[in-house]
Amino acid sequence: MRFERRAHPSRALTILAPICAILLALLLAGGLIAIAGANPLKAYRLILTGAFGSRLGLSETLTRTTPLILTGLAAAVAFRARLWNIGAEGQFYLGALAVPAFCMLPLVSSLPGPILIPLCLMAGAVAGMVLLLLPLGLRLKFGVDEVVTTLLLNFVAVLFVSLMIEGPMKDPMAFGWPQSVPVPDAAILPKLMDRARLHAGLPLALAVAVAVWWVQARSVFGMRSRAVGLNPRAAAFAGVPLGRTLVAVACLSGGLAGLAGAVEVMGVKAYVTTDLSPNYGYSGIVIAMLANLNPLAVIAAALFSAVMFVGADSMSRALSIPSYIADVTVALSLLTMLVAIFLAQYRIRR
Amino acid sequence: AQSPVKVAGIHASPVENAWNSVLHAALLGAHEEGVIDYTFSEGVSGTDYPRAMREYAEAGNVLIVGESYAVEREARTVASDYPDTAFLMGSSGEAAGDNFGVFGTWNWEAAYLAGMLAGEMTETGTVGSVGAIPIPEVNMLINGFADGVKAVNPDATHLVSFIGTFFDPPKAREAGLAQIDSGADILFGERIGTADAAQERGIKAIGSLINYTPRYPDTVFANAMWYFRPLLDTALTDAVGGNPVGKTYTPLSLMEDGGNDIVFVEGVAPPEAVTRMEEVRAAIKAGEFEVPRNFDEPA
Amino acid sequence: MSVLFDILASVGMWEAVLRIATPLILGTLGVLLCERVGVLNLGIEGIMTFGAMIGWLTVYGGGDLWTGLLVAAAAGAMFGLLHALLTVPLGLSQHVTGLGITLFAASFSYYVFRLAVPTASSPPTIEPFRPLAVPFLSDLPFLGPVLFTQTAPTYLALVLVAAIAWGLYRTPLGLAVRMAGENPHALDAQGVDPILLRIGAIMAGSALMGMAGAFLTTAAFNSFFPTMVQGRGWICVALVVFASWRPERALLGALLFAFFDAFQLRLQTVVDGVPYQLFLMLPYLLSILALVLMARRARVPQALMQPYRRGER
Amino acid sequence: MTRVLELEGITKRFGAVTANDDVSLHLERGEIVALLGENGAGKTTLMSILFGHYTADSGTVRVDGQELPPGRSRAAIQAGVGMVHQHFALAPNLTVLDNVLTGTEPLWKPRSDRAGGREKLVGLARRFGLKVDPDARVSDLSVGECQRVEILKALYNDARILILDEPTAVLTAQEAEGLFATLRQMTQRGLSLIFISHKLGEVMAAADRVVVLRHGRVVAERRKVHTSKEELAELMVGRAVKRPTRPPATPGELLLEGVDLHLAGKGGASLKGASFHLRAGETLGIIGVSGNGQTTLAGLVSGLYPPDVGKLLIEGHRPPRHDVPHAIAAGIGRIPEDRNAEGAIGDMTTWENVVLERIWSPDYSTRGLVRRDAARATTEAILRDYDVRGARVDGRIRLLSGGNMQKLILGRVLSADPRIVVAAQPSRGLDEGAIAGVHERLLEARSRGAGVLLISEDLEEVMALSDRIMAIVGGRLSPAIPAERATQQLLGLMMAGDWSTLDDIAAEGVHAV
Ligand SMILES: Nc1ncnc2c1ncn2[C@@H]1O[C@H](COP(=O)(O)OP(=O)(O)OP(=O)(O)O)[C@@H](O)[C@H]1O
Ligand SMILES: Nc1ncnc2c1ncn2[C@@H]1O[C@H](COP(=O)(O)OP(=O)(O)OP(=O)(O)O)[C@@H](O)[C@H]1O
Ligand SMILES: [Mg+2]
Ligand SMILES: [Mg+2]
Repeated sequence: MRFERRAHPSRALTILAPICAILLALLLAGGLIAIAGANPLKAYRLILTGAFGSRLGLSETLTRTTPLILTGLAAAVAFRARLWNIGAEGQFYLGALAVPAFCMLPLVSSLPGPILIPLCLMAGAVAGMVLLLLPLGLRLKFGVDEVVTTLLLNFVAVLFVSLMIEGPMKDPMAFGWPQSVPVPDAAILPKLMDRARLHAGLPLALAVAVAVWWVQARSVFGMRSRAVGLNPRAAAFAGVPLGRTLVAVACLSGGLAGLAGAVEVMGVKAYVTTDLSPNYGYSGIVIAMLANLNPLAVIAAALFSAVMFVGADSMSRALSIPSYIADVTVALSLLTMLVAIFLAQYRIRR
Repeated sequence: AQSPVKVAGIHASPVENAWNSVLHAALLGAHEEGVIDYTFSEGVSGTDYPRAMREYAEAGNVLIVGESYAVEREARTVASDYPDTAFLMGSSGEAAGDNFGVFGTWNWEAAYLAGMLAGEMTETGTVGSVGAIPIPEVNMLINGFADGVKAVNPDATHLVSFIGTFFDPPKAREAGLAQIDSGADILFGERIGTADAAQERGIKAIGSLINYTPRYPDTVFANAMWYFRPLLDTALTDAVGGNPVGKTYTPLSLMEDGGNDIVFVEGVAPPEAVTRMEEVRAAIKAGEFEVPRNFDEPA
Repeated sequence: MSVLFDILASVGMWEAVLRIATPLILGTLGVLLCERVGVLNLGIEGIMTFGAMIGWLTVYGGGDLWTGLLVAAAAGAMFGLLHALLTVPLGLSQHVTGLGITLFAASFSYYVFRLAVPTASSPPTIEPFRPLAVPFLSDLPFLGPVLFTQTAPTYLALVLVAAIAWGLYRTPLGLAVRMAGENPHALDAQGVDPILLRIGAIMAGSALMGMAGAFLTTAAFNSFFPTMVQGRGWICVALVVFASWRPERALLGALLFAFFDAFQLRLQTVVDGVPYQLFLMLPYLLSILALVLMARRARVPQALMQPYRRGER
Repeated sequence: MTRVLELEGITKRFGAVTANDDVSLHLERGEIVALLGENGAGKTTLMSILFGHYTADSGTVRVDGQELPPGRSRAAIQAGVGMVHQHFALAPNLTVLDNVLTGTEPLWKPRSDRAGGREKLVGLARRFGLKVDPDARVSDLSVGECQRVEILKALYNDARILILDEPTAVLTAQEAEGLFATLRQMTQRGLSLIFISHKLGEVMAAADRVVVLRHGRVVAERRKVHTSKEELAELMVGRAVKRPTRPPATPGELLLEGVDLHLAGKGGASLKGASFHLRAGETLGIIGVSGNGQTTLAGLVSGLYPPDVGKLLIEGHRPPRHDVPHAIAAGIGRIPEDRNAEGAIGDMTTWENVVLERIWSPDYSTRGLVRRDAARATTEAILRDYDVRGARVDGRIRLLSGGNMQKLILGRVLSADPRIVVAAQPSRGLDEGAIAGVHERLLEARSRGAGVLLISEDLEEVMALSDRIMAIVGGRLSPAIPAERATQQLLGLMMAGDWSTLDDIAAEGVHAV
């Protein structure tokens, strides 16, 4: 048996395959739910209503989609250029930490919101960039594989956050609990609904996704970064400056991951703790791949992942089954989805 | 009898974590007695915590028990959005509104008593404490232990390690072993895992929050127990009775009110040490002695 | 200074090094086997979690310790098979599949654990592996207690290092494994199916990862709880690079890392005023430094992360 | 004679392409059969089926009368079939011995017999005159040595039938000659050979019998003694092909001058003081045994890396920076040595491949944005003017055949009207028809007044196209000789580094101009 790439993947398959994947994932998860003694059919209904069925569910789903779009984009732009940035998690944290840190500077916190908010977002993006430029520098200078360094730096970043929020950035009003000083109210992103967490980060993330898509598809930089990823030797022959292009890619990727952290802290939590991210950075990688590295598809993939998680999480509470089922369902659907996307592109031959 | 009250628990850690297990056990106990109808979520990260609160509130729970340490601000926002639901949260902050009550984990008195035993028992003159993260409640506990030791043995050395996380028993164990290597012969295990090190090296250990003696029969000879049931019952009565829950329930953690106490194995500590400790214990219960409260990070 | 010396001269410190190193040795060997046939396996973190859970659960349910280890290895191999099927015949992105498996295996472990042990208010325990003194050798001064009073799986890990080194460099199978990671086309041209070989090696490597996890719950500790693997799997991925994909250096790397870890725990007890996070960062930063120093000499398997599809160009 | 091998009715389809269409072929003991055909004719596919690498849709393979199970390389090897692949199947990080031993012993043996293996390998190497160091790492070997390792691999498996897929594509003339001498010797020891080649000269020199494939079918079979180069070329392409001839040169002003260039090798050999000059309207051919610095020289002139010492003057000036965009802007057109690895990005579209190296120019981008319409228009013109088949403007070029890929690259380079053309191995691996096309284009550029720097290991090509010829040896360039004086022997001496007679010839050349 072997697989042969389809010259022209059919449209029907491209749509049908992911649907089959979701169904299969739900079927598998249903089995696990049944083992826990609950009714899978009821569980399916609860997943749907949990994610969409109420104002709360909908707003929570979209709130969770927001950072996932940005980390998904971070991975997508890096992977396009074959820059294996597994460090979005750490970049997310540094980006988040940069916001209160920036606001601690003298005079900054007295700025009005319309000025302060963009500055804070930028601070987050820059922090993320810096954390990715370091491993990139090691790769360019010493040839150190960035898969490993970015992975390890995630731990360093979280420990650094921990160091800061127990040290110089510790919130004196937080009763000694390790958390950063809060972001000033002026820098908090406006809420989109009252009595819910949904915030202006969502439209921002959507706009960023469109912008990234446009840059990737239309700009010289986008073309060069793709060339570097697909065939670095040929790119060099065509005069694409490898180092500079990768640096730019790293700035964009790290910047997006950092931005995700900044948006999360400015939109949802207002201060930084070491459990700010439930693996947003790692999930971003899978989301990027589900989206086939297409920035617009990242939106859909992020939404999908959020729906699965919020729905399954709420279902687990409603049915009193272990809440870990939410992560199981998301992971299952990611795996089946990967296979489905593959099968839509290949045909099986004997 | 009346039908059970709907109560939800939201645990940031898995319910194995000692602190959560105290809440969880109390809640399960009440559930089995038919007092409450208990559902829970565990391992809920900071990001998901407010959603869990909202969902349980919308599901009609009368009382929601949990911990708002990592989400103080958001938890209070949620409570204000759901005024008809009562919240009882482990918190280092103040109560808020009519429906957001808080409690602290104050078993430092029991730790002080355990420290008195340890101070008299140590042969090397060195004891150790393994803690999670230096937050006030943990500091207070470890300081309480250290003060107890110093009270009977002013020359004793007290080693402190923090493992940087709330739940990593093997790490706590390694930290304990490191302290033993540095001369400690009694360990105070603010974190689970510490006693494993003591057991392995054949020295004694002291537990915190729950009774570790059955688990380490020859190792853990004393425990600084903390009891949640008094807190739960009081808050439940308030919530059902329509009284505002928005107050501080911490005093119910005091030894005076049966919220914490020492549990120890007879015949391990020298009798005179036990006698001296029992005197202090009685004094605390009678309100005649106050164990110093020190929230600063132990040096 | 003398404080540092005391730490370095203490038997307990070095004994801890070997103990902390054991899961890293097993995990690193596991990653090494996978990468030697050309496949990155970021599933390790999840596979270790599952191994830790299922190994423990087996013993808790009445199995003996070795059965627990074996079940963990078998479970690891099954996840390895999943990873292999997705990355080898299908040739899906290895990073993503690996991360997907980590997400899945970890959450699945917690779910199964919670179903199996529903109402644990203090973590239920098992009777773990006890240190096993090797006759005579354990009486040696210093070395005796450090090297020869470890638990049985630690000895097993050390034996495996030698066995895998032998296997890789001295047997036809090992040569084929190396070739699969260097140039699968060449292997195919010599009549050995690289697909099967890759699948097999990934399963074997993942079995080791499962055992690495089980060590945590059956030897290093005596109960299971969520998030207990704590990034040890990722460390293994780094150690393989540090080790230049060689088993004997993997041992060295694991020991070095464990040394930092054991050392920083002890240093914390004697050095005041330095935030503990700095100590905790130390092993990661030193790993990165080591990677920088080793990078030029490291010989990456040429086909690492390159899917092999017969007859595709 | 006995038939050792018979292929019968082999058909193989890849999607819509029929790579082999009812092909039958046989081989006698001790015979050398040359398999000939255009790029994409189906030669490699046929041999892969014989070797069990692909499974045929229909047809059978018989070795010594025994049918081979389809799709099992192992079985083919055991039956005594050995294959040397078009693209080497070697692991650069492993030693020669490792590469040879892989897969030769039962996998589950607890210990491999390396000593025995080494002995056998050394014995074979001696017997067949294929000298290699068993402990050398393959990455340290030259292409010629890799080729030998590949053959030894097959011999080590006791191959009695050896298949060589374009074995000389990357060898120099001398190396190729040596190889064929070895192959001859092998047939005397009872081996039977099939080799694939595009070089008619060597086919005529080495083969006993020639089989020609076109579009997947056998179109002809000739005994060597009954045919000629011209006939074979025509059979292959289906029409008469003739390589173009070079009209006399009219050299103009000085375009390119390298002065004492030194450059530490970038993955290849170093330059150690190379000097040359190139005038408008002439072709300067540079010959040499691979590994003497031609790749480095081509890279330097192409703008990939600046010299460590010395200077490169373009029309008498040094460009402000030595990089690719400045080289292109200064009028240098570059045909890369390896078209798939350097010349094209298979998963990008045709138009992207065409404009990538000029994307900085205002023709193709404004304010950082790509001018897609302009790029597409240029591409369309190239596809039309250069007769690139099988490519769509918006399609990926992954599936383009070698000849068409080269046409695309030529189009990309020449349509910009470069003053200087650097052509590195421009016809490597191409079939007769495609080569003629490439040569025509290069001559056209020259007559238009461009200077062509031709770096090639193919002597025939260099002699046919160049006005002057230099040899590169150990990073230095010999004095140039006029093409009229070039003979195989003289060029051989030059490449061997014997330049004693050249100065006189060069001096004559000056008088002649
Ligand atoms: N793996 C493959 N998948 C799809 N098509 C293929 C594959 N391999 C070969 N082909 C097709 O088979 C045909 C014959 O290819 P093959 O490689 O056998 O040609 P060839 O005669 O060896 O050419 P060359 O002289 O350039 O090496 C080509 O047209 C090509 O389209
Ligand atoms: N995988 C494939 N699927 C479909 N068609 C293919 C595939 N690979 C090649 N082709 C087609 O095969 C034909 C010849 O391709 P092939 O690679 O054999 O050329 P080539 O001249 O041998 O290249 P090279 O010079 O690199 O050896 C072209 O028409 C090309 O489009
Ligand atoms: Mg071919
Ligand atoms: Mg070819």
